[in-house]
Amino acid sequence: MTPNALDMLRAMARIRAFETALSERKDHGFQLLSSGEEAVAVGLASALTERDQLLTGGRSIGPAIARGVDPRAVMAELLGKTAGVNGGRAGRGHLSDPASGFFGAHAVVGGNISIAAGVALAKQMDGDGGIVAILFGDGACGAGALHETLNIAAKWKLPLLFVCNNNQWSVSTSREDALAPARLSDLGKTFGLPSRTIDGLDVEAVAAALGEAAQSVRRGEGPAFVECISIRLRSHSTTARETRKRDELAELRTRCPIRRQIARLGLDDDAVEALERDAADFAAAALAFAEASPYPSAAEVLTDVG
Amino acid sequence: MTPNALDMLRAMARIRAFETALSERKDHGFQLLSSGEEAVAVGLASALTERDQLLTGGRSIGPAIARGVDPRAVMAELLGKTAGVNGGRAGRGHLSDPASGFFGAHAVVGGNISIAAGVALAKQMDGDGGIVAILFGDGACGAGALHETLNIAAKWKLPLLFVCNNNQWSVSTSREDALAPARLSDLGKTFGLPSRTIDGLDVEAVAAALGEAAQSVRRGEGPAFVECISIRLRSHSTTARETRKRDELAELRTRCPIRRQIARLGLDDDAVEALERDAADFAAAALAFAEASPYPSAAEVLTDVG
Amino acid sequence: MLDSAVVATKKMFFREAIAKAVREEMALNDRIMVMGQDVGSFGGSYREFDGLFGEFGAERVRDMPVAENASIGIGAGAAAAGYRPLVTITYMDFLMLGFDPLINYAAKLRYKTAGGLTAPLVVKTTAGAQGQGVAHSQCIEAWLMSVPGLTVVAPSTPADAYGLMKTALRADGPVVYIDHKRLFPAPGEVPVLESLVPFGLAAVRRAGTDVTITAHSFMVRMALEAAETLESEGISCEVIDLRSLAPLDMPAIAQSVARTGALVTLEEGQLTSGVGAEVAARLFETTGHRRWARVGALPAPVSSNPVLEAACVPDARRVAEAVHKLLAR
Amino acid sequence: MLDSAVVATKKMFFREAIAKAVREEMALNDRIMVMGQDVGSFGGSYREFDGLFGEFGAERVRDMPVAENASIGIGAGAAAAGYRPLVTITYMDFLMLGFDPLINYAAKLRYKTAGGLTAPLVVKTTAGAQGQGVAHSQCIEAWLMSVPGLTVVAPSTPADAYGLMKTALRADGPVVYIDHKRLFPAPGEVPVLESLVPFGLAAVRRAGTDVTITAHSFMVRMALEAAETLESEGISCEVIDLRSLAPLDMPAIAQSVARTGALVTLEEGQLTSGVGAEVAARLFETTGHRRWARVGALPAPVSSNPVLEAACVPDARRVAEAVHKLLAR
Ligand SMILES: Cc1ncc(C[n+]2csc(CCOP(=O)(O)OP(=O)(O)O)c2C)c(N)n1
Ligand SMILES: Cc1ncc(C[n+]2csc(CCOP(=O)(O)OP(=O)(O)O)c2C)c(N)n1
Ligand SMILES: [Mg+2]
Ligand SMILES: [Mg+2]
Repeated sequence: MTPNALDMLRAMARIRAFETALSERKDHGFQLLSSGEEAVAVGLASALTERDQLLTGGRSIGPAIARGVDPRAVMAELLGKTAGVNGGRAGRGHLSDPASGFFGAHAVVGGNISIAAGVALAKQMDGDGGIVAILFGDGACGAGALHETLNIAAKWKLPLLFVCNNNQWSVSTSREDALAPARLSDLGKTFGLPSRTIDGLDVEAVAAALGEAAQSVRRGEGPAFVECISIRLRSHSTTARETRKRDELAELRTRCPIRRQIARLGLDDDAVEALERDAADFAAAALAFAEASPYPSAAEVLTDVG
Repeated sequence: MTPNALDMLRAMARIRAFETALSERKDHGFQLLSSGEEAVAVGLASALTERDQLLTGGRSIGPAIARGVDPRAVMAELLGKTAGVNGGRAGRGHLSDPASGFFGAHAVVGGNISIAAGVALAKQMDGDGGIVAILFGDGACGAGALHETLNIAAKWKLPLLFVCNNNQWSVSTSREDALAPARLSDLGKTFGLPSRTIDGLDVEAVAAALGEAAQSVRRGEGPAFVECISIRLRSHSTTARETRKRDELAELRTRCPIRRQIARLGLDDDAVEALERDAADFAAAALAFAEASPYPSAAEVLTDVG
Repeated sequence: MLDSAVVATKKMFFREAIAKAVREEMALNDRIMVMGQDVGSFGGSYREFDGLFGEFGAERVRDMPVAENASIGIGAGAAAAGYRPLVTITYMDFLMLGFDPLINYAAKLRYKTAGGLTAPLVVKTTAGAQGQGVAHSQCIEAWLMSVPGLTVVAPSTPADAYGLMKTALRADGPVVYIDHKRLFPAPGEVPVLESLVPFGLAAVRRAGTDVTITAHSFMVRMALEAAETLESEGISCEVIDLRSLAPLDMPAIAQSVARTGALVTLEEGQLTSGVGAEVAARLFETTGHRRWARVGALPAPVSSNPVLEAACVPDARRVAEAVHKLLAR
Repeated sequence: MLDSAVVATKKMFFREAIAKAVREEMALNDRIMVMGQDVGSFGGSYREFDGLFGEFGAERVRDMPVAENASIGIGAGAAAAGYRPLVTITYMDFLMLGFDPLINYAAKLRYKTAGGLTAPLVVKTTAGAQGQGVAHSQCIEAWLMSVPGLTVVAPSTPADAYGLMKTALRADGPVVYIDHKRLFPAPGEVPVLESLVPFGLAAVRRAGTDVTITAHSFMVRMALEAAETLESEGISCEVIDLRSLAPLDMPAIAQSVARTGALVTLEEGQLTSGVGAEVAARLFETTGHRRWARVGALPAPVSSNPVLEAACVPDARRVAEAVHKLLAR
């Protein structure tokens, strides 16, 4: 058992419970949840230090929490409350907390990749040893922004870790139907980046591979690219139609990264119960905090525009 | 001597003479010439049939002429005259003549690549056996449009031949400074395309390689990618500052594809003189035709808008 | 005009009206194809292409990767080469990613080829705010209106969604067809038999005598709501649904304002250099000045926050207020 | 205001004024960097960065590949993370390729983070027609004006090119700085000592009593030329150089029109939902209606053809005609 294997499991369980609690409320419109993808978020977070920054696409709740953003402030943000990490105005797909090393989500698919490269450029010029990680989906790999950014990041040797969370779907479109490369990590290889494709359901493997990649980036060897193959256990969003068959989903659930880590660690029923209780408490505390916070006032609409 | 080796030489010489004649006039503002790149245009044209279409970036005079567009109408177009292939309104960087298999130039760098894929989609649906070639520069390889189009073209197995004329410069920026991939043809390889990098100064090699690539595209095997490494003997445009040193340019001139083909074919002085006379006549006829044509009238400004 | 003709109709949702138009046109013209994200077996984000994939197959109804630039470029190229692609861009905000092929290529193609080539491309996209946040809520149709060579339409009823889509799929040059997130759940009567809504024709949605309100897309409903309220206060509003933004039906607006003597322009997007500014400018150029007020979003991004979103975009109350103020002048 | 202050000046070209501003600011603030195509040893397409590469090195003056989207995105990210990038986009037409990071990210950043993050990014680009054809000649500044969170400036003199660039490089949020192909060869007096031109302040370029002409960028010269001609006919024009399009200096315009009683708005871009429509709309909202005419491009793409280009974009003759017509009303 690696030192933080249990911590990583706990972190995954907390994300799952948090998102489940959130999904049971309807007052947020809809949310992009990450069941099945927790190992990527948690493994990635374990590879980052205080000096680093993480940016993500719209599916950002798990990564933000894994990175250490106050879960209460995340919940409040997602429910549009003033105690939210951005006062309730960023909401789904846009939350950010640079002080916690979470530079932000951005819900335009592919849109945060070049932004992350800019943050990495700042890090490089600061010379403080920090790196930047950008987490994006398989869907984003079709976007030209990735290509443009890979090229410049490679030429400038930016301290940027490209992490593709390949959950194999962009809404209803499969990775196979959408993307021609044999492996998505080939996209990094073309530009000379150290590039790997790994099992994104194995949190320890993710932590190890991303830890290694982050090290090479941190050593100043330029960007690296890691594709984590994961699964999406729920539909694209809490209001989107599920397009996969029941039996396909049932099969997917057998590969749940949390169940897998529980099995690997050989937790007994008591330990699992404790894990679930901790996670439920975590979610409940966040929800209670968020509920206690008010909505912003309409008068705020013109503040902080430009 | 391959059957059309002399024809290809003549075609290259004609392009050179045409562009030289054009460059000596100042009433066109400026032009993007292709000295040093004639072998790519002529070799590519030799790989295309009547049913095919060619699209290019802004450096389009040589390719248009090689493709068989009436040189007189090209000259008139470049001088803004009504006898131009587009009535004098497309001008530099935008000329087109689909009836001659030249679907058109488009001066936005990278901007014609997806358009070409659309034309290729039309060809595929027509099922008439025609293919489309898109000629773009090394500079265009930095643009996201290339990535997006490569991916879709690969997935849809479009009859599209990607031809990168890598003249090693984008204005003042060298290919090395701008682009990270070891070979630009690696960009095609990532998407599973048959991809090669060839000597773009050897017209016979270009014709052979592009002929082969065009065949595989024509057989329905999907797109192919060929990078032709060429040289640009003049500055970026007729009004752009030259940034390279005299001796560098002198060295480049020794690699001129026309001189090379003359040497390979062992032409004697008389044959060279005949070649040059033919080329000069070709250019002079085009210029005379263009000069005889009037400018459009200002009243035309609102015609054919939408 | 459609509204005054007597035609058999059937109640359907906006999305069904779109699908009906596309289905009919695809059956008539085998050069029409649909291309975009999740338009295939999924049937479109709002089910607006439901069933087409099954009926017409994967050749003519194509899922595309997230690649807005190339999607529009490929559509434009196929259009120039003789097909009639309908390219969908999920939200109008992402249309910016495809502006280069749309505006720098497709909209200029006929001009630069002196009529030799055209790009009969339809780009369908969805505008407006419905809790989706700063980068998924914008209304930038005023920008598109200003592009020579582009046609821009934005229906507010299922019947117009149907009739304008059919016209778009027969048009000569690029058309941007804008629907709205909040219109998809709206039912309405749609002609059963084939019927087209021509470009450049506005529709009077409500006759009135005191003030003319122009609007398009979802805001037509806000105008009608406001008109309802105002009627109870004795103010009679004429509501004009622009439907087509480029070309604009200036005669219809002029006729109405000639009668009412007052104009409120309403749009969900930004007022600055917006649709309303243009409607008023063109009107006054021919008729001389009339009383005018414009209503649009406040000058701020549209947050997904329900309070801030509601504060930012116009609603019936703000329209009614504007009418009150204008008539009090 | 700059024009009324007594300051030592030196004659220089527009491009030199830009370089001077950037040089001074880079020396003062080591977080400023220049990024764009051919800005390094080449010194910029119009030599507007001449010498900076030598002085500040490849770290702070960076050549970029042809990748407008990522160039603006990287600039925006670096800005959000504490730097002050000046990103150049050769022609405004290509700015569309970078609209997503500029408009969907940078312009919204302060709002969506409730003030937590800002993007002090300057995007410099070149507008206007000079024989470059349909995809290299557009003026789309009106679109940018309408984006909440964006500042937009467009100088017409070397002194303002200098003063506005300095202000831009000290601003809090994203600024689009627009120069013009035809202005680069223009010399003008530029303050020798450091001096800033604030945003939101127009400049009266010529005092007059009969009509106010507003313009920006190269069109200010057309306005001044027209004013010259008209003076010989006894018509006195006041010419206002807007300089800053967002924010607009409405008080300056209002004061002028209050005196002259007539307004001609002039722009090189399309009239539809343009700068002039907005200037007039805002003015009349506060002052009530005044006589107004607008002059801009004809509704067509701008061909590189010399005859068609000249026919499409406004010149002094068309401005003078518009003034005549307006005053004859
Ligand atoms: C530029 C752009 N196009 C389309 C969308 C709509 N959209 C939102 S999420 C999504 C799926 C993206 O797939 P992927 O990148 O794999 O992320 P995942 O949803 O699987 O986490 C799409 C297409 C968007 N937000 N931005
Ligand atoms: C999108 C875009 N960005 C910038 C330019 C300006 N520009 C015109 S030609 C050119 C060089 C492109 O280099 P390359 O693709 O190698 O073609 P070459 O000029 O070498 O033929 C550039 C940057 C443009 N036309 N379009
Ligand atoms: Mg995915
Ligand atoms: Mg080149």
